[in-house]
Amino acid sequence: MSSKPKIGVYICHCGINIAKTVDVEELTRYAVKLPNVRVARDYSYMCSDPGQLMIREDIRKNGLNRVVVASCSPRMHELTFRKALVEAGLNPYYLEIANIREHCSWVHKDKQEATAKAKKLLQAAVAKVRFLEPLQEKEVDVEASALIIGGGIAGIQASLDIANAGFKVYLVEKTPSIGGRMSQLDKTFPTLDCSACILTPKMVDAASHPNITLLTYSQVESITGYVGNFQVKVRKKARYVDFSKCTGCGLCAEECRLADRVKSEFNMGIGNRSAIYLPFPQAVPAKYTVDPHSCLFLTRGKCGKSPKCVEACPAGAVDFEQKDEIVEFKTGTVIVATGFDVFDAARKPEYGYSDYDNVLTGLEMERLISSSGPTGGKLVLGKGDGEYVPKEIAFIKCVGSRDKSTGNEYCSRVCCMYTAKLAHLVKDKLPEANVRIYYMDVRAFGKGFEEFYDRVRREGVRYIRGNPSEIFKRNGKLVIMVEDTLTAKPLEDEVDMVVLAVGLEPRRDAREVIDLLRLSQSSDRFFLEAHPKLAPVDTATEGVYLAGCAQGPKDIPDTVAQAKGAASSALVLLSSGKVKVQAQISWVNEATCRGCGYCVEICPYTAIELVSVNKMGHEVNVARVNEALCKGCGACAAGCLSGSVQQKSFMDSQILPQIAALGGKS
Amino acid sequence: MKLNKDKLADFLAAIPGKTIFGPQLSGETLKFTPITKTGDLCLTANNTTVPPKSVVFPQTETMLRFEQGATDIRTAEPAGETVLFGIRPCDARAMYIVDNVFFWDVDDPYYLARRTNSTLVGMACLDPCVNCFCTSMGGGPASTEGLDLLLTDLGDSYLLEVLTGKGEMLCQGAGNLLDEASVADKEAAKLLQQKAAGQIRRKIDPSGIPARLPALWESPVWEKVSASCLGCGICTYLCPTCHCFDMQDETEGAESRRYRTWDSCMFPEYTLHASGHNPRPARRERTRNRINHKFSYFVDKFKVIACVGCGRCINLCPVNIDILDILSKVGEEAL
Amino acid sequence: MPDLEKLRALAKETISRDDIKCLIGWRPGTYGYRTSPHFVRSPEDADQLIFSPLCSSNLATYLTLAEKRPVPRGAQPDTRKVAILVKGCDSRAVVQQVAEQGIKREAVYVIGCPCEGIIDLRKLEDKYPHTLERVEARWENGKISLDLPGGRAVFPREEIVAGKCLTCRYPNPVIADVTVGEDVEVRGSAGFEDINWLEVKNAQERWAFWRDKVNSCLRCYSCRNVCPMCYCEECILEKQNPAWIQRSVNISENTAFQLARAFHLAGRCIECGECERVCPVEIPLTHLNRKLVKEVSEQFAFTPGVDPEAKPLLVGYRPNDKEDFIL
Amino acid sequence: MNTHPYKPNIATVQDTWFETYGDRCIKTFKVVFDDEEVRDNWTHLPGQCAMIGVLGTGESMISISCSPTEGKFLRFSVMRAGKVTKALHELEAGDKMTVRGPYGNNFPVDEWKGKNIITIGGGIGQAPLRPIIEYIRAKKAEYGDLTVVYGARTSADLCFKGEFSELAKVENTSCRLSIDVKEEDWPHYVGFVPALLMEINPSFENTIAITCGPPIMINFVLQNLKKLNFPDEQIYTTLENRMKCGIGKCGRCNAGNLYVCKDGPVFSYATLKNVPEAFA
Amino acid sequence: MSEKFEPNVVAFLCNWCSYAGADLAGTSRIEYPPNLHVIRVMCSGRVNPLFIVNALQQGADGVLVSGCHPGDCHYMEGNFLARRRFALMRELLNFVGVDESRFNMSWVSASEGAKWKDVVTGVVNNLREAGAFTEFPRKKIDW
Ligand SMILES: Cc1cc2nc3c(=O)[nH]c(=O)nc-3n(C[C@H](O)[C@H](O)[C@H](O)COP(=O)(O)OP(=O)(O)OC[C@H]3O[C@@H](n4cnc5c(N)ncnc54)[C@H](O)[C@@H]3O)c2cc1C
Ligand SMILES: Cc1cc2nc3c(=O)[nH]c(=O)nc-3n(C[C@H](O)[C@H](O)[C@H](O)COP(=O)(O)OP(=O)(O)OC[C@H]3O[C@@H](n4cnc5c(N)ncnc54)[C@H](O)[C@@H]3O)c2cc1C
Ligand code: SF4
Ligand code: SF4
Ligand code: SF4
Ligand code: SF4
Ligand code: SF4
Ligand code: SF4
Repeated sequence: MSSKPKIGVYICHCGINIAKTVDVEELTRYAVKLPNVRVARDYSYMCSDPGQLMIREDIRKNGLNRVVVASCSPRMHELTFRKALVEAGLNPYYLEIANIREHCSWVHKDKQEATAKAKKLLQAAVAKVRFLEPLQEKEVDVEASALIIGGGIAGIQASLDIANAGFKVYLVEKTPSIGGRMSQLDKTFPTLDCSACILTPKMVDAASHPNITLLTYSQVESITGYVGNFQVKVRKKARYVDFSKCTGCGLCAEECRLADRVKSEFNMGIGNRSAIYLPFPQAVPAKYTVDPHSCLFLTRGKCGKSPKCVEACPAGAVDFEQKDEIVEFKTGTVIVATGFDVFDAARKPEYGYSDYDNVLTGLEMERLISSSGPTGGKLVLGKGDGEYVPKEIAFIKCVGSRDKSTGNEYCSRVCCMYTAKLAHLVKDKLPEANVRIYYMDVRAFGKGFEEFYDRVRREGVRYIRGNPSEIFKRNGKLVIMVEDTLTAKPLEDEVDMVVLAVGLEPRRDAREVIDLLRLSQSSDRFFLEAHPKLAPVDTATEGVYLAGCAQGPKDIPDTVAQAKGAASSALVLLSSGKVKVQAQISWVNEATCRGCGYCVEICPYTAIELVSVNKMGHEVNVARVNEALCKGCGACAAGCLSGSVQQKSFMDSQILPQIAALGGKS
Repeated sequence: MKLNKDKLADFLAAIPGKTIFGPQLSGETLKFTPITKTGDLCLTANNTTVPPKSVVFPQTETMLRFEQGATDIRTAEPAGETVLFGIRPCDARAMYIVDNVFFWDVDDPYYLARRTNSTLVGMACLDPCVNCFCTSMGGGPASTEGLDLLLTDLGDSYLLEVLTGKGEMLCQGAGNLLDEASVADKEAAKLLQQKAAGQIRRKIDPSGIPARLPALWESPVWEKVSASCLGCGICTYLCPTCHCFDMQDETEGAESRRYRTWDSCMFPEYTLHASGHNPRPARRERTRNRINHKFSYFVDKFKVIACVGCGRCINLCPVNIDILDILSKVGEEAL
Repeated sequence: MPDLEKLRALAKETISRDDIKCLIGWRPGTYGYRTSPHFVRSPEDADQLIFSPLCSSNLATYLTLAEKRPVPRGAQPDTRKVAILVKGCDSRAVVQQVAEQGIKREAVYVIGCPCEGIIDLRKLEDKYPHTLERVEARWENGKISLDLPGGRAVFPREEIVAGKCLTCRYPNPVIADVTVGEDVEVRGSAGFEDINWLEVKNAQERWAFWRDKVNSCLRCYSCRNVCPMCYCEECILEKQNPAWIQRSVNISENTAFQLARAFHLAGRCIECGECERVCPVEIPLTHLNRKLVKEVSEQFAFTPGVDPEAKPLLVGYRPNDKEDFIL
Repeated sequence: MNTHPYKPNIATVQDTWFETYGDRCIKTFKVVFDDEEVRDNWTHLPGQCAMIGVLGTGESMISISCSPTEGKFLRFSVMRAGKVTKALHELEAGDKMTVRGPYGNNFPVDEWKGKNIITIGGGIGQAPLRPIIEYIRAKKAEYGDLTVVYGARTSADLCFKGEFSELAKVENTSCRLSIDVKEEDWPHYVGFVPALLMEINPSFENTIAITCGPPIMINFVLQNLKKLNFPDEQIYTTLENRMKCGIGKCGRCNAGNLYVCKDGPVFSYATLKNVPEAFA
Repeated sequence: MSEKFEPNVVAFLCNWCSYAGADLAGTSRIEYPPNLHVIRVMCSGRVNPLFIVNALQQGADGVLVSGCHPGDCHYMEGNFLARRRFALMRELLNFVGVDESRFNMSWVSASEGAKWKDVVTGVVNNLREAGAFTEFPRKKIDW
């Protein structure tokens, strides 16, 4: 039943954000004259309670049935105003927003020009709103479980929160153990708690939680479906160790022919491990894994007469017959917590990282200095006879951060503090060592950070403002070429050891996850949140959230906070048990559809299929949309030659008037 | 009277205040457009592709204008005075026939204005084209029905035959350019005209057709003759006697107009009901209507066949649907 | 050049089959050079069939043009096959229709007719106007001979065939259940000389070329109706609600109509040239199509109407499609 | 006064209401011409129609669904079907619409004086019948018995629902309603209109039958009227072909040699039976 | 012409990248010419190439379609589909003599507020050069 469009136009001043550059009164006078407009009002903050009330009252009193709000971006407040419509008993899809802030008042200076543009944008919105149709929001049930990708502190925390709320969690970790980068750290700034001491209990909690299914050494192969109803396929890589039998005794590793001959990833290559290994002592699950890339039996087909590990294992747990396993399950939401990689210091060859053994990265230093590390916490360099204790130690900050030449313009946020922390630890271990830190700026913005920085300086760590240009070896010493930018003096600093405070980068295999979930990347290549301020844990894909360094560099407290945020977002979905599916999806006018199937091919979500119908006695094919699968991109609508498939709220009949309004003179 | 061809430009120039349309190339098409240079005139070729009905009944014609939201409706300004120079007798006759519709009961004000404001200067058809059959339809290469003035090409001059007061007026204005025609000139013209009529090879006797058509309503002939029809608008748009139109509203900015535009009974949409029901669901019914309208319904109403034998629909139908072929099949069909 | 007797015999045999409801071919027209599509429904009808350089119609159009009359309650629709004669270009139309599900492959019985080029009637009429007597034509050793009222005339193929035939690379049907006659040599040029001259002009000159032509379009829709690929139940270009294109006939709507029609054939046009042939005001429509054929082939290495399994061009993409035009 | 045949008159919608609901709902408009002169000079008779429209959208031919005896206003009942009717449906009291007409012929009410009248309607087909019913009701003395037979698919699809109970109270008037399938609390006939007609079994003597409705219903009603021995001349119906101009120029409304806009819309079966296209 | 010609541009922006990018330009107060007016669609894949023709008819002097960078489409492949369609539409327009500057396409991501400004400025400047679209706008038609 079509009733006469009665449009209310609401023009927001946004304080002075809009009103300063757009003549809102003039715009209001203009709006009343537009066809079908019943009322037009302007107000300082349309999104505020009184603003919304104004709209609701008008709908009730003036019988409005269409609303145009001229305000900020629809990406900002579309939902707010839709809700206002609903509260006034109007279908929420009778709303159109004219973006006169982000697209107008904020980007233009001339008031006349901005007002003229605002008029056009408003006119187009009015032209479109007249043709909008009411849409029904359907609900689908939400599968009461969550998938968490990445078992770092972010993933662990999110898992625990969701599991504690009573929902099932699948925690998928790529490596043999959960723990992530945090497990590699020694102490943590600024409080200097031992990283393992605070992390391990959480890892154990996660592993033993009845609601958490831990899928370590696993990778998500595919995720299909939609919010509330994702179908997930996970590949559990073969560990060649029977989980149920392995007691974690480690005899196999001791016996392994490659014992201590394979570089340990966990120790950043500083220490070694066997081909069958536990990544680190506190690893969870505490089960051994055969590394298929180094294991003699797996790479060459034989290992002596028979694999030593098999012989050594008292439980008979080693099983070279094991195959990858595919686990499939349904889940309602997904949290991406895949963390970060550190900057590859070799990309700054001037620092000699690839050339000199005594140039280390911060993460390597964490391992070196850790009491559970390869040296048992002794700060020594060199091997065997060449072993020595460094005396002159320099840190260089911002390696691979705030650096256009590496493509990383951003600040990695943790390097300043972890450098200070490491410097402190050095001082702690080697009080007489001379420690200096080359820096561009020191950023100590967090709680307790500035105090910590102060303390480290008081401990005798020297901060020298300068960005070293080169490091080379001279007389067995490392020489740092640098200009002290405070005194403007060039320096040649001879040291025994250099630690590069490498920055944080997106995981190098981030593409896999992007393809799985169609995530976007921001310009720093970390995963893009739905809104930098207001939806920092959401993504553009409904039901998929971000936690931890996958979204951007951050320290542990921020990581944990965000993980809790992501968990709470997921919990909102899970505990409500229902989710609204897209209303602005496509539908097919079967009367004019010619059954060519173009739309079927076009749809990236396989949401359209051809079905046979009877048209006046003839069996013909027509397209039909699966409403739960359609995501409302509208690609089908643009590809259908006969205009038979249309995207609701973005129909040809709604866009053409918009074009007419914008094309014509206002 | 006689007009030397050299003086043609002067003759046209001597017509004051009227837009003179003549057959000229527009794109690749011959049609009646306002003359700017007499050199562009194409008076020797046969019928224009687009019939001169486009001057008195333009393909798209504004009827009313109004502002959006306002209720003040303005009717389109009346057309100015025109001369259609070099119109073929069949096309003039077609206008004469179509007048029946536009002046039936209520005058169509737009057509009326254009029609009364136009003077039709005919050009006798001395080299008829292969599909001309005007002589079968009551006309001929020099028929005068509808014309105000008839010209016959005598080689280096035109013989002028004044047929109406309007024609008279034209000649008066250009009096000094005209010579007196001799009897020999007139004889020569007669002969040329007769020769032309003799050259017309396509013929049919339509006399029985109007009477036969109603009984052939369900005849298989319609399926047969329409099987290859594409359902396009060529035969009707380019037919000088077809006069169907559609009316639409169009808005540009704040202004709107109501206009009419040629329509065709060969289009499905023409009769399609809003419910989806179509009383003429397929090309069989549409072709049947086209023939019936011209040869039966129109005759019922106005006592004249609405076809002048210009041959356009035969020449231009891309799939050789040939109205004479249809008519002869209608003639043959057992009742 | 197929033997007409064989062709007719084949047609008789075909139409006698239980699973064939109709055979579409060509017959001589009512006058001069014209030929007409011919719907063979009985063996006797087959006697009029011809295949000659005058058989311009692309009969594949009728596969999709066929109106589906309402089937009376209780009755069954006639789902038997339609047999159809196709030249090379016409066969591509069938392939493309099948590829985009306009028709089902099993619903047609394709009789292939290798073709050495079809006469452009406009060229012929310029040479011999006003011909009423029926004229026959045949291919002869790369030439075309005509029995004109004044005697026989022989033309080099290049002089008299349609433009589309000069660039035709598929003179032999690409799909056929049975073929009449021998395969012929491919002579069409693979280049785009026919449009290159226009492409090198500047924008103003190109618009000047099109303006008057497009302006004279009558919107009779013959070009669309004859096109075998235009088989929409309701053409978007005629829709009034919403109206993409107004019904008024003027340069704006006409240009939009032509652009839209051409665009709708991007990656679908099989170059049968029918649109241009039927246009009563002689708009060089194939230029538009050929431009797109060129782009489609150069940018996407795509040729429509050769592979019935191929996905239509514009339903897919390659990640490395050209994008040098994107800012 | 406006004598231009294409220039419509502006009229103001005074009142609107829905007769039926749903996708193809029917909305009734009561309108009055703005120009007093037009209002005073307007005359129409039952059966005639008018081109009503919305400026900027277009016009549609619509039956005038009131009798001139009802007052100086016009009524139209419009089913939402396409572009213009959708735009019309958006009109409310106070809005302007355009009206030109009246067009077409009318029921020969003068010839019918003294005769019994039976109207047989279906769905929106009741719209052209309503004026004749009202007309006869207003001039009851001049006519014989009036029988109104009206049916629709469901009770919700019946137009003018409120009016029949009043009508049934009028002397010499009877009213028979029907719906296709049974519904709770439906006191009237259940079944198809042609069958109801047979049940009523009217005598053809001195009786005019007028039928209007969907083509299929009309076909059966005609058959049944013939069974009841109604002579062709006593059967009337109206046609509703598509038209654009309303004045016999635009061409498309013809059914055979009849122009619905000028020769119709009211036809006697005696005329129509020779025009096969009328029943297409 | 004494007064400088100011083109009127209609732009179709996908919701997720380019519209967000334009929003970011706003949030970052990056100034650019006011001649361009945005129509928001969910995906550049929704933009029917005939919209371009229609916009030119309706009075636009130029058109811009902008979507996510290849591979970043929120709907996976909409921008790839759009790219193909517009590669062809652009050639077609060009072939009939519509100046190349009248149809533009860009990839602007949600984080490229600055690029958005560059795109708009570039398009508008080019159109200032090209002048008003006079080939087949409706408003040139004499009613
Ligand atoms: C040298 C250094 C010192 C630091 N010191 C401190 C400190 O003192 N205090 C502090 O607060 N912060 C410190 N940080 C920062 C801290 O490490 C991070 O904040 C924290 O580790 C982020 O945790 P996460 O869970 O987001 O990521 P991660 O720890 O990187 O965890 C991500 C997990 O996801 C897994 N994963 C990745 N991709 C996939 C996939 N596709 N499928 C399945 N699993 C996958 C990884 O294997 C990993 O286990 C330091 C960082 C560095 C580099
Ligand atoms: C000058 C200035 C510039 C800034 N610029 C930026 C910037 O560019 N980017 C950025 O991200 N941030 C910026 N900030 C910080 C930003 O304002 C805050 O981060 C943000 O407002 C915090 O939001 P909130 O919801 O935590 O707190 P608030 O906005 O303070 O509070 C949210 C709501 O909670 C209410 N509330 C507050 N305390 C309580 C309480 N105890 N009990 C009940 N209700 C309470 C408030 O009344 C308010 O309604 C800026 C702040 C200032 C002052
Ligand atoms: S693309 Fe359009 S016509 Fe083709 S099947 Fe899909 S909806 Fe139907
Ligand atoms: S011109 Fe020919 S094909 Fe076109 S509608 Fe007329 S008869 Fe049919
Ligand atoms: S009804 Fe058909 S044949 Fe008759 S005038 Fe109209 S278009 Fe021509
Ligand atoms: S056939 Fe020619 S005149 Fe007719 S619509 Fe096509 S281009 Fe226009
Ligand atoms: S566009 Fe023309 S050449 Fe191409 S397939 Fe259609 S009719 Fe044939
Ligand atoms: S032009 Fe386009 S919409 Fe029209 S019939 Fe052809 S393909 Fe279909």
